[in-house]
Amino acid sequence: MGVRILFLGPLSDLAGGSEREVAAPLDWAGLLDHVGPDIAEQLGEARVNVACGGKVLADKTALHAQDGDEVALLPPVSGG
Amino acid sequence: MGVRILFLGPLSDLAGGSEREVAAPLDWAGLLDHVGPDIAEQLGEARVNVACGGKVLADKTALHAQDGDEVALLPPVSGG
Amino acid sequence: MTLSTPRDVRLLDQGLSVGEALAAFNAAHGEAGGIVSFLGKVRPEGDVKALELAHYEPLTLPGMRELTEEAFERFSLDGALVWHRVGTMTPGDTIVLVAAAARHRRNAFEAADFLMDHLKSAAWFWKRERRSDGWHWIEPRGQDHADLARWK
Amino acid sequence: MTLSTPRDVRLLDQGLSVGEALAAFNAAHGEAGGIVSFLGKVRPEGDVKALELAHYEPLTLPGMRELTEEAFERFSLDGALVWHRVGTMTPGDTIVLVAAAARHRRNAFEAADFLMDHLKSAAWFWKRERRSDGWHWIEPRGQDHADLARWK
Repeated sequence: MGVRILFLGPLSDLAGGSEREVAAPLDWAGLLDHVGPDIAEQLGEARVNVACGGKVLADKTALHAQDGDEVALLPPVSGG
Repeated sequence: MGVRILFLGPLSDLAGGSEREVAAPLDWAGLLDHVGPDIAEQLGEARVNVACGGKVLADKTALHAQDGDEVALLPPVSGG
Repeated sequence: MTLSTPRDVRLLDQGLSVGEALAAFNAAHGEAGGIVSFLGKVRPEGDVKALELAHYEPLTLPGMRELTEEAFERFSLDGALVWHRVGTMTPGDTIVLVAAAARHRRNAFEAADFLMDHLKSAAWFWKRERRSDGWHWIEPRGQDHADLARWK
Repeated sequence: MTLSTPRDVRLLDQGLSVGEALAAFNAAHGEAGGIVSFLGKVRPEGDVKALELAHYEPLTLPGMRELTEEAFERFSLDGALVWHRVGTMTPGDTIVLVAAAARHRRNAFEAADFLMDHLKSAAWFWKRERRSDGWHWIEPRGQDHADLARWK
């Protein structure tokens, strides 16, 4: 199954798609590596959040996604 | 026709009715005289207004109602 | 239901259909970004059996129209609905329905709030309640005047 | 229309009947003294042809529920309705409908205002607009964050 990475909002344009499947496990370094430099730069910003298994991570650099997990990359929200 | 005096809100209880017809013309002294001491005391309060001909008087003591005029005695409003 | 646009100000001597009124207001102001409404009802409180609102025709409605005009200019409204009941009501009945349509939501919120504060404390209404021991006139509330002072 | 009471929180992927929803909310909260509603619509602005709201299922709806819960406690609400559209909308379509029922009108006003400020700047939605030259993601607005700071 691996780990599914979801690119929300404008990140999907940068990623060229709204999701991608990668091998488990996935940590912060692995994530930055997989998404490429443009998105990695975005992920470095404090206002970009990461959720794993439906929970926003308090410390995204502590990411540790297991087989079957969904990792969502959450840029700043732009309002309802 | 004379002058019609209207007693609004709680003043109608004090007056024992919601309106009364008096002879024209009617000035402030005449009004106080007609309504009796209880209502005259109320009228002395700044927060009790008087309208004549559908307009609230800026200075109620300048009342000068003519034949056919309606004089409304307006206690403090109690909210919609 | 047909509304007068952009301002619809009414004194009503019987109940009103809130859903219909707001649907009509919404339809009449399709281009407004935000619409805020306030609906006030008679609260079932203590042993209050009925509430009566007295008004003075030559002042009450013109006063509501002036107030609506003031809200219109102050908050750059696209539309306003200001409806107030008079006569006798029982708990659960609608007393007042106000709606404000504006380009920006803050203006719509403030306009509805402004209209309500003024209707509650500066409009020509006198209220009495029927309790088990008879009718009682309601005194003006200090809170109402504090509410009004917010807009000075 | 049947509402869940006292809280009804929904993500909707198609249009909604505002009049019906507010009539049902009003009927469900017959004992509340005041009900404030906010209706937000897509504004016909510039050459915006369509607006799309993306969300993230596992976060967006739970976030709206938590927000509603917070408003409930903070403003002593009797009832709340928090409905938000997702997907593609065109000018004039409803984006959001919020209603708050409370004993006192100030609480109902503040709760609706609070809910809207948070939905606009702290809920998990991403917005883009289609203009004549294609789709454009909307950046967060500074004003939204200022609005949010009012409640800290």
